Amino acid sequence: MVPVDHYLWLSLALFTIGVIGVLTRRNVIIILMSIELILNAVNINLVAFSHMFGNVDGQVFAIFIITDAAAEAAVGLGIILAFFRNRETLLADEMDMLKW
Amino acid sequence: MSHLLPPSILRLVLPVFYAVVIVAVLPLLAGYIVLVERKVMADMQARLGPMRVGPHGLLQPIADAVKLLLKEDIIPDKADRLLFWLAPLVSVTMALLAYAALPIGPAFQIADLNIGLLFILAVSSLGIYGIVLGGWASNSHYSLLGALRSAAQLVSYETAAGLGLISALLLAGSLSMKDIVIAQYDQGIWFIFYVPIGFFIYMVGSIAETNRAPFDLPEAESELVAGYMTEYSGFRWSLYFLAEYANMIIVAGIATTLFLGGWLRPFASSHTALPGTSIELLDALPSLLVLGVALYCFYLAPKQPVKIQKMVMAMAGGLCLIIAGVLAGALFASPAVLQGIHGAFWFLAKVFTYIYFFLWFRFTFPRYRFDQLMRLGWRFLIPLALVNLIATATALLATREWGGSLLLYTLLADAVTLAVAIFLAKNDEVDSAVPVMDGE
Amino acid sequence: MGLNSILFYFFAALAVGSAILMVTRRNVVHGAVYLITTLLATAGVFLLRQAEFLFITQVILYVGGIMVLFVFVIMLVNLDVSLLQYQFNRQRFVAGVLALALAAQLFIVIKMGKTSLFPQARVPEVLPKNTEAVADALFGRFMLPFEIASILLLVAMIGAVVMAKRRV
Amino acid sequence: MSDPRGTEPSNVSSTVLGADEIILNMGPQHPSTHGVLRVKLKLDGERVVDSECIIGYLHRGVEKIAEHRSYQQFAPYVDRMDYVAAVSNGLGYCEAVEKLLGTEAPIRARVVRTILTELQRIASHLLWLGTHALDIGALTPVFYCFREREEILKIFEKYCGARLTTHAFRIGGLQYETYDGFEQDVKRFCEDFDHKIDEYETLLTENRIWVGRTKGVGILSAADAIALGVTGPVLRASGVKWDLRKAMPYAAYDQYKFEIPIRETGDTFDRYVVRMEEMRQSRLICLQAAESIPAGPIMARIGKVLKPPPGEVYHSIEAPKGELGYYIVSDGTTQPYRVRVRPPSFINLQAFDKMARGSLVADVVAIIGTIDIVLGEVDR
Repeated sequence: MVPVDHYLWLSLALFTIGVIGVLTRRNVIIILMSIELILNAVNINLVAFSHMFGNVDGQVFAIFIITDAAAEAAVGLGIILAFFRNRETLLADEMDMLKW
Repeated sequence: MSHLLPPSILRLVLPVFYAVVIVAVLPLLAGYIVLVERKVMADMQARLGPMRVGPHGLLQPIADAVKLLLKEDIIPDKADRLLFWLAPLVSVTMALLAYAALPIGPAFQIADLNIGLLFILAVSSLGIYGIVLGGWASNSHYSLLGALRSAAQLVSYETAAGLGLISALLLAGSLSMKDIVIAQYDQGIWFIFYVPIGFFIYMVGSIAETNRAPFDLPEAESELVAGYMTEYSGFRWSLYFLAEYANMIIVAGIATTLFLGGWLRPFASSHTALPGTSIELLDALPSLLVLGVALYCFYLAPKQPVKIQKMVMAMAGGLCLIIAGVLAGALFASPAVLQGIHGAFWFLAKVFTYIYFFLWFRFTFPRYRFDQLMRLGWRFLIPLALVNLIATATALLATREWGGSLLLYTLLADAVTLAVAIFLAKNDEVDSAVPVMDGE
Repeated sequence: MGLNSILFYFFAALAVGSAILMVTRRNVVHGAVYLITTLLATAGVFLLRQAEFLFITQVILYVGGIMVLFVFVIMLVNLDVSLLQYQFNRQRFVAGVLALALAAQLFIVIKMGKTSLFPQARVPEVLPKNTEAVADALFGRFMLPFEIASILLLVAMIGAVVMAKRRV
Repeated sequence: MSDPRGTEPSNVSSTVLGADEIILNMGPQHPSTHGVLRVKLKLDGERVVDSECIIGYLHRGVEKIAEHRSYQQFAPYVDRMDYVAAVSNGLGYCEAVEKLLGTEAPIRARVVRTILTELQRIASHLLWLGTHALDIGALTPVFYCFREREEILKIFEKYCGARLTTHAFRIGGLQYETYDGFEQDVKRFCEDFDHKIDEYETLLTENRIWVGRTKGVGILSAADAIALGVTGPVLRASGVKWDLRKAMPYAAYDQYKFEIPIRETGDTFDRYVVRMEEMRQSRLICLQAAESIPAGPIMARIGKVLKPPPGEVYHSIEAPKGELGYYIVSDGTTQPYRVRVRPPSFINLQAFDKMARGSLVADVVAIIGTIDIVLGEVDR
C-alpha cells in the first residue's frame, strides 16, 4: 500500500514545477498550461485524502476543480487568441498595455 | 478449456487471450471491411469492384496490406519527426484500447468495467490526438487544415453523440456494457424501440466522429487531398487507416450494445423451443444462414476462371461450413457455450449491419461544408439530443410515478422530440437559404 | 511491494518527468504533448485510488476536452517566430528561487505534519460503487455548488466567445 | 470602369499576410482542380480572401502549330483542346474554314453534325456532372454518368472509329457516311436517357446536402458575367438568355425546336439546373434530327488543296462550355496566317476570383467544378 504522504510528495513536485513554469516562462500558452498543472497537483491531494477518509467529497471537489480548469482554459485561450490577433506575439512580457 | 486450467488462472489468461485475438484479427477484419466497402460501393455504382486478386477480389485486402508494408516510408523534410512518428501510434493505440470494454458476446469481453461505456468514449476521444498531432507534425497546410477541422468536428459531435447515448443509459441504469445488455434482456426489448431518436442522433454523431462521409471533411479528398493523412505513406498511413476502421467497429459496437441489444438475438426473451427438442427456432437461424453462404460459395467455386481462384473460393466455402458447424454444434452444448458463440455471431451481425448503413450513406450523400456541418451539430443535433433526453427522462419518471407501459410514454416522448426536430429543421432551412458570410 | 505500488511509482515518475519536460520545451506543441502525458499519468494515479469516475472525468474532460482546446489554439497561432525567441523571462532566477522556497516550505509542512496532520487512514473494506457515490454526492449535498459551477461554465463560455470573436 | 473582378486586382503573392491568413496552393497536382490548374488562395481560416489562377501547365502552342499546318492538317489538333468535347471543337473549326472558303456543308452533313455535336454536349455535361458531384463528395453519380457517356462514345466509335479525340468532321462536310443503324442507335440512346437524367436528379436535386453545398455558392450576377465575357451555361444561369444556337444558328439548329434554359441567381445550383435542362434539350434535338436525316451528299465540292482567299473570319459555335470561337486569318496560301481560338473555359475561368472571394475552401472546389473547365482548352 502506498502511504498517503507519497501522494503529497507527488503533488508537491507537480505543484512546484507548475509554479516554476508560471514564474519563469515567457510564452503565455506555457504559462496557462503550467496553471493547469498546478490545478492537477491539487486534485491529486484531494483524491488521496478522499481515499484516506473513505468518502467521495474530495473527488467531488476535484470535479469542481476540473470544471474550473475548463472555464479557465476557455477564457484564457480566448484572451490569448485575441492578444495574438492584435499583437502577433505570445510573449507575456509584451502584454504590457491595459487596452489595445 | 475450463477443465485444463483452474478458474483463477483462467480469469487472468482469458482476457489476455482475447486481447491477443482482437489485436491479431482486427487488421484482417479492417482489411475485409474495406473489401466489403468496395464491393458494396461497386454494387451501388453499377460495376464489379475488385475482381483480380482471388475470386471476387477475396485476397485483395492481403495484397493491399503487403503493398502498404513494402512501401517506402517517407517523412517530410520539415516535419516534426517525433510527433510525426508518434501520431499514428496514438491513433491506433487508442482505437485498439477501446476494445477492452466492448462485449462481443457474454463471454467474450476483455474487462467488464463498471464504467465501461465511459471508458470506451474516453479512450476513443483520445484518438483525436493522433489526427491533430499528425496533421500538425506534417508541416503542410492541407494536413493542418484537416487536423483543425477534425478537432472541431470531433469535439462538437462527441457532445451530440454522447447526449444521444445518455437517453439509452437512462433506461439501462448502468455504465457497464454487460449490464446494459442484460437490462435489455430483462426488459424484453431493445432500447432502439424506446429511444429511436436517440439512436438516430448517435448514428449521425458516430458517422461524424469516425470521419465518414458525408462528414469526412478532415480527409475530404476533393478539397484537402487527404487531410491530416496527406503526408503519410506506407505503414504509418495504414495505421491511420486501421484506426479509422477500428473506430468504425467501436462506434458500431457501442450502438449495438446500447440500442440494438448487444449480443442478444432477436426476441431474446421469448423461448419457444422446436417441438420435440430443446432447440429454439431462432437459435438455429445463424447456422442456417452461414450454411447458405457456404453453399453459395461452393456453387460459385467451379465457375471461377482460374484454378487457384476455384481453390480459394472453395476454401472460403469450407470456412463458412466450419463456422456453420460450430454454430450448429453450439446448439447441443451447454447454454453458456451457446450464448457465447451465438452471442458473438449476433453481435457481429448487428455491427456489420450498422456499418453497412455507414457505407450506404457514404455512397449516397454529397459532403457537408464545414460551416454546415457545425450548424447541423450545434443547432440541430445538440438541441434535439437535449430535448430527447428530457423527454425520455420524463417518460421514465412518469412510468415510475403513475405506472403504465414505458413504451407508451416513450412513444409520446418521441412524438414530442420529433415535433421539435421538424421545427428545428424548418428553422434551419430558413437560415441556410441565405449564404453565410459571417466571421468577416 | 505490490502491483499497486509499482504502478503508483511508475505513474508518479511519468507525471513528474513529463511535467519537467513540459515547462522546459521550446516547442509549445511538444509542451502540450508532455502535459497530456502528465495528465494521463495523474489519471492513472486516480484510478489506483479507486476514483474511477474522476479518472474518466480527467481523461474525457481534461485530456479529451481542455487539452484539445489548447492544441487547437496552439495550431491557430503561428509558431515559427516564437520558436526563435528566448524562452525564459528576465526574472527567471529570482522566480526559480522563490518557487523552490515555496516548495521547501510545503515540504517542511508535510514533513512536520506527517505524524500529527494525518489521522490513521480509515479505508473501509468495501468502497461504495464509485460512480454512484460521486453522483449521490454531486446531486445531493453538492447540488448548489454543482449549479454554481454550471453557471461558471456558462459565463466562461460567453466570455470565451466574446474574447475570441474578431473585432468587426 | 471598375474592375469587374472585385475591389482590387488579385495579387496573392505580394500582399502581406494578416494574423490568421495562410497561403494555400491548390494544384497543379490536386484531385479536384480538374487537371493542371493551380490556384493560389489566400485564406483567412477557411475563408478565401483572395485568389489567383495560375495557368499554362498544359500549354502546347496549338495556335502556333496552326501556322505551320495546312487547313486540313490542323483539324485533328483542335480536338486536343477541349478533349472531352472534341466533336464540338471540330465543328467550330470546320465551319470557320468553310466560312473562310465561302462554302457550306450539304444539308445531310449538317444534320449529322448537329446530332453528333449534341451528343457530345450531353457527353461533356455528363462528365461535368459526374466530376462536379464527386468534388462535392457524392461518389456515385460519376459512375452513372460514365455509363451513359459510354453509350455516346460507342456511337462515336461506330461512326468514326475514335472515342475521345474523334476528328469526326472534315472541312466541307463529313468524311464518313453514317453507318447502318445510326439513327436507331441515337434514338435508342435518347429514349433511355430521359429517365437516366431523372435518376441523377433523384440523387442530387432535392438532396439537402447537395442543395446546401450549391445554393448561394459562387454567385455571379448577370452584369458581372457579361463584363467578364462569360458564356455558356454559366452565363445563362445568371439570367442572360444568350445561346449561339438560337442567336446565330449554325449547322442545322434552325430546323429544330428547343428551349434555352435560364435561371436567375447565378449560383452553383442554378448552373447545375441549367446544365441538366440543357441535356434534356439536347436529347430532344437529337431525337428530332435522328427522325429525319435528309438524303444527299455529305461533302461539299471543295478541292483537295485548300487555298482560301486572303481575308479573315470569325466563327463561333455554342460548345458545351460556352462560346467557342475561331478567328482565322488567311494570306491566300495553304496554311493559315494566324489562328486564334476563343476557348470558353479560359474566358469563364476569369470569373473564378469573383465567385470565390468570401467563400470557403470547400466552395472553391465546387466553383472550379461548376465553371466546367478543361485545362487543355484553357492553356491550349
